[in-house]
Amino acid sequence: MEYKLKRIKRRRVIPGFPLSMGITLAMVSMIVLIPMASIIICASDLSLQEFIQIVTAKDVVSGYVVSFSCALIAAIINCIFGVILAWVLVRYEFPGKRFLDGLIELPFALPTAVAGISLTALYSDQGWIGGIFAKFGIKIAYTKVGITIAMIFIGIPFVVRAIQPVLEKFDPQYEEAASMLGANGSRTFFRVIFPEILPAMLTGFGLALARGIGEYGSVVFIAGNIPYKTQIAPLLIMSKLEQLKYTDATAIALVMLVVSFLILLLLNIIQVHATKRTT
Amino acid sequence: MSIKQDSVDLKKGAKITKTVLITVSLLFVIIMLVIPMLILIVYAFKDGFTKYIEAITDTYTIKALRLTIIATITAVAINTFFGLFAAWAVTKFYFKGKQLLLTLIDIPFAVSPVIAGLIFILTFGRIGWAHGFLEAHDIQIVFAVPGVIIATIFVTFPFISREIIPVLNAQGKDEEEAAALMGASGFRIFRKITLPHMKWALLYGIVLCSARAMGEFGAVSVLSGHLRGKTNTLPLHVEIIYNEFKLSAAFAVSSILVVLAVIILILRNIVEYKAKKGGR
Amino acid sequence: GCKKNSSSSDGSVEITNVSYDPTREFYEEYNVEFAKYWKDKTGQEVTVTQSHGGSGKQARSVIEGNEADVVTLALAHDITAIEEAGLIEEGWINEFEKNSSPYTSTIVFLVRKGNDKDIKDWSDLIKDGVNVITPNPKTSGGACWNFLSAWAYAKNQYNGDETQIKDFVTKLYKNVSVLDSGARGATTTFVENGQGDVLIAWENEAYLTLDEHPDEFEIVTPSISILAEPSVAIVDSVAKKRGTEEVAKEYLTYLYSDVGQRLAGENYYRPTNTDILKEFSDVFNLDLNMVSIDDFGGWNEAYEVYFQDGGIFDQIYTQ
Amino acid sequence: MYVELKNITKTFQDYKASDNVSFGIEKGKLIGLLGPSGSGKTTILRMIAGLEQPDSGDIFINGERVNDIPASKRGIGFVFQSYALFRYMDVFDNIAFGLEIQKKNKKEIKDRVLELIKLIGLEGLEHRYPNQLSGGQRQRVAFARALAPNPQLLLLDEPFAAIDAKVRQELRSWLKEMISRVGITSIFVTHDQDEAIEVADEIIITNQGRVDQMGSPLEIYKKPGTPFVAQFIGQSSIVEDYSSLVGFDKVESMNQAIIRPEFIRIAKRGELKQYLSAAEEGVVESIAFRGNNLEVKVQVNGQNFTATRSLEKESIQVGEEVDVLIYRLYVFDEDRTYLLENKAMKDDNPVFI
Amino acid sequence: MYVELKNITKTFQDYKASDNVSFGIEKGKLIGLLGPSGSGKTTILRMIAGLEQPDSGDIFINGERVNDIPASKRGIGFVFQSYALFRYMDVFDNIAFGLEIQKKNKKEIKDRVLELIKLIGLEGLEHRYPNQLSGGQRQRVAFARALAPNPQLLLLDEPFAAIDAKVRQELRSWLKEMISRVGITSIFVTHDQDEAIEVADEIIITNQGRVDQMGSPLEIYKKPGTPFVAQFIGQSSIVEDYSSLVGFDKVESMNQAIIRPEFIRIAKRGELKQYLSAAEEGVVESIAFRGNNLEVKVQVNGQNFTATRSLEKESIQVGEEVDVLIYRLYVFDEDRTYLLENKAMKDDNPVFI
Ligand SMILES: Nc1ncnc2c1ncn2[C@@H]1O[C@H](COP(=O)(O)OP(=O)(O)OP(=O)(O)O)[C@@H](O)[C@H]1O
Ligand SMILES: Nc1ncnc2c1ncn2[C@@H]1O[C@H](COP(=O)(O)OP(=O)(O)OP(=O)(O)O)[C@@H](O)[C@H]1O
Ligand SMILES: [Mg+2]
Ligand SMILES: [Mg+2]
Ligand SMILES: O=S(=O)([O-])[O-]
Repeated sequence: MEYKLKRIKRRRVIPGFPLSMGITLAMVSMIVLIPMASIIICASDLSLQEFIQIVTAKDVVSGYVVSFSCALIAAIINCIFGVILAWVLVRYEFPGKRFLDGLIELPFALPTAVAGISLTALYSDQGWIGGIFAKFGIKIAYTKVGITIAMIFIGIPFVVRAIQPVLEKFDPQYEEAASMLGANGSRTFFRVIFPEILPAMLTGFGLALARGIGEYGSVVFIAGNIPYKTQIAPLLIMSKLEQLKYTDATAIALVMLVVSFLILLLLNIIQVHATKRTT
Repeated sequence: MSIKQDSVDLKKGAKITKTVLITVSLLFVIIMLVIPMLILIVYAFKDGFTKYIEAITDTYTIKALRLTIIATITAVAINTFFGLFAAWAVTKFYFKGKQLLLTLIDIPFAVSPVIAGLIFILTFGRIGWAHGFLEAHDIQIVFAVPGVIIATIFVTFPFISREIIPVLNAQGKDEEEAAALMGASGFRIFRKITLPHMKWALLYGIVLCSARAMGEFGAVSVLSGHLRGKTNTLPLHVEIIYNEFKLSAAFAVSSILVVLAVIILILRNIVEYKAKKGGR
Repeated sequence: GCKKNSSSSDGSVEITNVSYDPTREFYEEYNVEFAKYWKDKTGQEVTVTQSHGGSGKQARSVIEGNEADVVTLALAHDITAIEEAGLIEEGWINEFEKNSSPYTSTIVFLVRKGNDKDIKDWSDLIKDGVNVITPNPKTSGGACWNFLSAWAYAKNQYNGDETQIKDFVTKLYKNVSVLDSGARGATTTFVENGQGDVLIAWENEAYLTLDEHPDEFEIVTPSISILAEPSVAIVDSVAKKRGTEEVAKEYLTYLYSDVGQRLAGENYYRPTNTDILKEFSDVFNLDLNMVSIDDFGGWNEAYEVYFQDGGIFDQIYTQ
Repeated sequence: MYVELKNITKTFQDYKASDNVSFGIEKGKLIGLLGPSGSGKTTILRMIAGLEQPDSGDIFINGERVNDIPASKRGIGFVFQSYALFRYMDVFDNIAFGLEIQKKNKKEIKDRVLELIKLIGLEGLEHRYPNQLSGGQRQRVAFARALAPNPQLLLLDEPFAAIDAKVRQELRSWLKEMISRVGITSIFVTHDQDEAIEVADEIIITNQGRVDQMGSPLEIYKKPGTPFVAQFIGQSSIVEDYSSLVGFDKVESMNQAIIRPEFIRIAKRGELKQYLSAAEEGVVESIAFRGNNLEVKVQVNGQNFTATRSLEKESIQVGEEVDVLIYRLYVFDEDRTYLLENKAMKDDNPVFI
Repeated sequence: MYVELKNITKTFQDYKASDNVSFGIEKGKLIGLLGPSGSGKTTILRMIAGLEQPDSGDIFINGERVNDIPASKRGIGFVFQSYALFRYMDVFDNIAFGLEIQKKNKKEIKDRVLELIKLIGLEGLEHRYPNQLSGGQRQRVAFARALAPNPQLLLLDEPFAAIDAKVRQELRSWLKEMISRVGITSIFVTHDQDEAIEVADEIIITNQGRVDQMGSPLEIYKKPGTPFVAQFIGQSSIVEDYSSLVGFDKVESMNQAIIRPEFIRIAKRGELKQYLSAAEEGVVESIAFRGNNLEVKVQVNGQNFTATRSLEKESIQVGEEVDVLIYRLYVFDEDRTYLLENKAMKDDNPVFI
C-alpha cells in the first residue's frame, strides 16, 4: 500500500512541475476555459432541434459560407505569397530587406478597425487602388473581393512567420543533393523543399484561416454586409446580439468555435505527424 | 563553348528568379501593407498639421492612450507570467494531454474577437452566471477597465508562450537536468540556465504581444461600453471620432498607434538581430 | 472593485448617458449647459460621461451591465428592451412629456450635388441604376425608421396592398449596394468612400453632413416620411443604486427647457416644443407629411412584424 | 558492493527498457556499460542517477537504498552524452555551478575550480564559452563540472560519442588516467566495444534490456557467456558447419560456431612445422592492408574465414594455396557458448626441428 | 587521368581552405581523401562536384574542363556526410529521383530502382521512409540514390561518420565491394586513417589545405613523405633523443624520430634468441588489453615506447625487465622523413639455435 502511494507520487528531476503546471492550468482555466464554458452554458438553453434550426438557418449558413470561402481563398493566397516572402527574406540579400522583414507584423500591430477603414478607403472605387480597378468595371470594396483582401491583410504574418524559421533551419545539403542528381531549381523546390515547409505552411494556413473566419473589425468596414452576398458570420452574431437573442448568438458562435478548435487540433496533429516522419 | 553558354544561362535563370521573387514580394508588401499605412498618414494630415496636433493632444485621446497603455502593460505582464510557467511545464516535463493543453492555449488565436468579447459578457455581464457574485461584492468587470484588460489578456494569451515553447523544446532539457542533479533550485535553474537561453524569444514574444494588445479592437469593443474617457481604448476612440465625421482626426489618432507599432517593429528587429548574433 | 456612490460628499456627481450615434454633437453641448444649470441650482459639480454607438448595441450594453443612469436612444423599442430586462420601471414612456421624446427627427435623402439621378421621392429609389445606401435595420435603429418610412410611402401609394408594398420595398433594397451596420457607417460609406447616389438618412445627420462638406451634397425631402421619436429614460435600477435619481431626472427634464430645446434645434433635431420649433422653420420643412410609429401599431408590434428574424425585412432578402 | 542494482525493471509505454537488471559494482572501479543502441544502457545510468524511477527493484549506493532519494541528493556526478554544458556560462562558471549551490565561499570555489581547470589542462580558457571550445575540450569541462562537488560516484553517458576519431583515442586514455587519479567509482556507457575494452576495468554487457555478462574485458573476450556476447565482442565470423573441420566434433544441440581472426593461423605451404595434421587446406581469397597487419580471407571447404597476418612475414598472394590452422572456436546454442579447442592439435605429436 | 585538379585555390573569407591543390586520379580507382578535421577535404570534394567554385585553378573530368559546368550537369554522384536523404520520400522515391529528372519512362525507372535496391540488399524496405531506417541502411540508400543515374564519378563525404562503430566496420567492406563491383571511379573523404587504409586503392593526404602525399595505403604507411604524414598515419610516438638508442646514428638536421608499435619487439628475458646486442633494456610500465592483443608501454633510458604483444605469447608483468628490440624508426626535419634501420641488427651475426 505504502509502496503504491510512493509510486503514484512520481518524482520529477527538474523541480517546479506542480507549481508551473498548477499556474498554467489555473490560468488556462480562468482566462480560456471558464469563459469559453459560458458559451456552452448559454447555448445549452437550446434543445438540439432548436440549435440545429438556428445554425442551419439560411442567412446563417450563407454567413458561414461567405466567411469561410473568403477566409479560405485569403489563406490560400497568403500561402502563396507567404512562401515567396519567407523565401525572399531567408534566401536573398537586397537593400531594404530588414525593412520588409519588419513590416510583416504590421497587421498584428495595426488596430483592426483602423486597418479596415484604411483598406476601405484604399479599395473603394474612389480609392487609390480601387479607382484603378473601377476603370475596368471591377469593384473591390463592398464585395467578397474586398472581404478577401482584408483577410489577406490580417493573415499574412501568420504564414510568413510560420515558414521563415523552417526555411532558415533547412539544411542546404538537401538542395545540393537534388542538384547533384540533376534537378533544376524549380524541381528542387517543389519536390524537396516544399514538402519540408509544408507542415509549417499548413500551420500558418490554419491560423490565417481561423483568424479570417472570425475576423470582424477589419472586415466589417469593407464588407457590403448585404445578406446572402457579403454578410459575414461574425456580423450575424452581432446582429443576433442587437436583438438580444443571446442563445442564437451563442449557438452561431459555438459552431464557429468548434470549427476553429478543429482546425487547430488538426494542425497540431499534422505537426506531430510531420515531426514523427522527420525524427 | 556551348557548355559555358549553358552555365551562364543557368545563372541568369537563377538571377531572373531572384529578381522576380523580390519584385513580387515588394509589390505584395507595398500594396497590402505599406499603402494602407500611407493612406492613413495622408488622411491624418489632410486638415493640416495644427489639426493633427490638436487631435492627438485632445484629453480624450490622451485618456484613451493611457488606458491602452495600462491594458497593454497588464496584458503583457500577465501573459509573460503565464508564458514562462506554461513553457516550463510543457517543455521540461512529460505528461499526458500535453497536446490538448497546447491546443487550449492556442484557442484565443482562432477565436473571433466578437466571440471573445461575448464570452466575457456571458460570464461577468449582468446576464452572466458570475454576476450574482460580482454584484454582491460590488465588482464591475465588463463595461469597466477590468473588462477591457481581461479582453486584452484573452486575445493576446498565447503570444508569449507560443514564442518561447519552440525555443525551449529545441534546447532540450539536458542542461536543466544537469543543474537539477547538482541540487540547484527551480528558480536558480530558471534564472541561470533557462532564461538566458530564451530571453530573445521572450522579448520577441513581449513585443508581439504588446503590438497585438495595443491594436485589439473587436473584443474590447464588445465589452467596453464606449464610455468616453473611461473605457475607451485608443482603437475604440479612433472609431468614435471616425463616427463623429472627424475623419482626419481619426486617422491622426490612428497614427499614434502606427507610430507605436513602428517603434515596436523596430524593437522587434533589434531583438531579432541581437538574438541571431547572440545565438550563433 | 470600489464602492460606487456617485454623489460624493465633496459636492460632485457623476452620471452616465448612454446614447446612440448621431447625438454626439448635441449632447456634448447639452452637457455643458446642464452642468452650468445644475451648479447654479444645487452647487454641485456634475460630470456626464457619454457613450455612443448603434442604438440597439447601446441598449444591449445597458442590459448586459453597462451602468447607465440615463439612456437616450433612437427608438422606444430599445428602451422597452431595457425595461423588459427589469432595469427600467414600467410606464417610463409617460414619465416625461411627449412620450418621453424631447426632440424628434425624420428621414430624408442626401444626394450628391446636382442630383444627377434626379431623385425626388421614394419612387425614384427603385429605378434601375440608382444606388442606395442605408444601414441594416437589424443592427441599426435609424435603419428601422428608414425602412418604415419607405413602407409608409408605398402603403400610401398602393393603397395598402401588401404584396405591392412588399414588392416596392424589395426593389428598393435590391438597389442597396452597402448595408452598413450603423447609421454613421452608412454616412461614411456615402460621404467619404463615395458609394451610392443617395443616402437615406436621419434629417439631423443630413444637415450635419452639409455643414461638414458644404457644396458637395443636397438634401431631398420625400413626400412622405416618418416622425422619428428618439426616447429618453432613467435607468431606475442603476440610478437607485448609485443614488443619482434626482440628477438623472433633472438631466432629462432639462431637455424640455428652452435651453435644451434650442440646442436640439441647433443640432438639427426638431424640438418638441412647437414654439421653439417654429424658430427653426427656415431649417426644417414643417409641411412634411409624417406618419408616426403608432400607424404601425407601436414599436413592439412593428418590430415583431418587420424586423424580427423571419420578419418582412428578412423575407425581402429570401425572395 | 558500492553500487548495487537488484531486479530493476523499467518499462516505457510497452517497451521494456530494463528487464530484471541486477549487478554490483565495487568501490573505485571504472565500469563500462556496453551494448548495442537501444539496449537500455542510458536507462540504467539514468536510474542510478535518479533521473528516472525504476518501475520495480532496488538501487543501493554504499549500502543505502536510494530509490526514494531525489537525484540532487544522491551525490552523483553525471556527464551527459551531449555534455549539456550551460551555454550561457563560461568554463569557470560551469565548473563552479555545483559548488555555488553548496554555498561554498568564493575563495574555496575559486581554488577548487582552478584546480580542476588545471587538472583538465584548460588553463587560460576559463573565460571561454562552450561554443568556443572543441569537442574534446567540452568533454573535459563536462568532466570537471561533474567532479567539482566531489561526488562519490561518476556516471558518464557515451562520453566520447560526439568527438572525432583521432581525438577520441587520446581522450580515452586521458579519461581513464584522470579517473584513476581521482580514484572515483565510475560507470560509463558506450556502444563501442573497443572503447569499453580499452577504458573499463570491468564491462557490463547489455542486450535488449537485460544484462548478458559482467566481467573484466579479457574475461569477456576469452569466455563470452552468451552467443550475443561472443558475436558482439571482437571481430568474428560465423561458421555454419564447424564439425566438418579437422579437430572439432559436433557438440549436442550446438549448431553454429563463432571464430575470431586470432584463432586462425594462415601459413604458406611449408611454413607450418607443427600440427600439420590439425590444419586444413585453403585458398587465399583476398588480402587487405589493415593498419599494421594484413587481413587475409581464405576459403576452406567452401567456408570463408578471416585471419590476420603480420607484415613482417613472407608475403602471400591471392589464389595461393595455404595451410589453415584453426586453434579454437566458440560453439553456441540459444543462450550458451563453449570454447572448443582443436582436438587434433593435442593428438598430433609435436615435431621439433 | 580521369579526374584532374590543377593548382586549385579556394579561400573562405581569409582562410585558405585549398592551397594550390593538384592531383590526378585514374579511371576506376577508389580514392581516399584523408586528413585531419579542417584540412580542406570537403572543400576539394565539393569543388569537384561543382557545389563550390575554386578561386583559381582548373578541374578536368575525363579531359574536359568542368569549372563552368553547373553541378547538376556534371554527371557526378554525391553521397553526403549526413546522407541528405529526402525525408518526405520513401526509399523507392529517393532512389528514383535522379531518374525521374532524366525523364526515363516509368518501367525503366522501376527496373533500375529495384535493381539497385536489390544491390544494396534492402528488398522489401522500398516503402520505408528514411527515419524508419537504421544508419547503415540510410547510407546504403544514399549510395544507391547517387548511383541510380549512372554517374561517371562518385564522391562520398565521410560516408561512415554517422554510423556506429560495429556497423561501420561492416559497411566499409560492403562499400568497397560495391564500388569495385559497379566499377565506378570514386573519391571518398575521411578523417579516420584506418578507414582510408582499409577502403582506398589510393590515398591522398591533405593537411592545412595542401596535399601532402598521394599513394597506395602501403606506400604511405611505409614511406611517409612528410613528418605530418608519418605522424598522422599509424600509431606512433615521438622519440626526442633517437641517437642515444643502440643502432641509430644522428642524421644531419634531423632532431626527432617517430616510432611505431610494430617497429618494436618486446621480449621476456631469454626470449630473444637473436640480435641481443641490438636490443635495449627496458622496464614494463603498463599493460593494456587492446581487442586482440596487448599494448605494452616500456621505459628505455627514460624514454617511453609503446609496443604490442600477442595474447598467445607468454604473459609479462608490469615492472618486469624486458629486452626491447627496435627494428627501425622514421627521422624527420621540417618537411622530410627518412626511414632508419637498426644498424646493430645488420652488424650482429645471426645466431640460429
Ligand atoms: N523517455 C522514453 N520514452 C519512451 N521510450 C524510451 C524513453 N527513453 C528510452 N526509451 C526506449 O528505451 C529503449 C532503451 O533506451 P536507452 O536510451 O536506454 O538505450 P541505449 O542503450 O542508451 O541506446 P543508445 O546507444 O542509442 O543511446 C529504447 O528502445 C528507447 O527507445
Ligand atoms: N562556407 C564556408 N565558409 C567559411 N569557411 C569555410 C566554409 N566551408 C569550409 N570552411 C573552412 O574551410 C576549412 C576547410 O573546411 P573543410 O570542410 O573542407 O574541412 P574538412 O577537411 O572537410 O574537415 P572535416 O573533417 O571537419 O569535415 C575549415 O577551416 C572551414 O572552417
Ligand atoms: Mg543512450
Ligand atoms: Mg568535411
Ligand atoms: O445609431 S443608429 O442606431 O441609428 O445606427
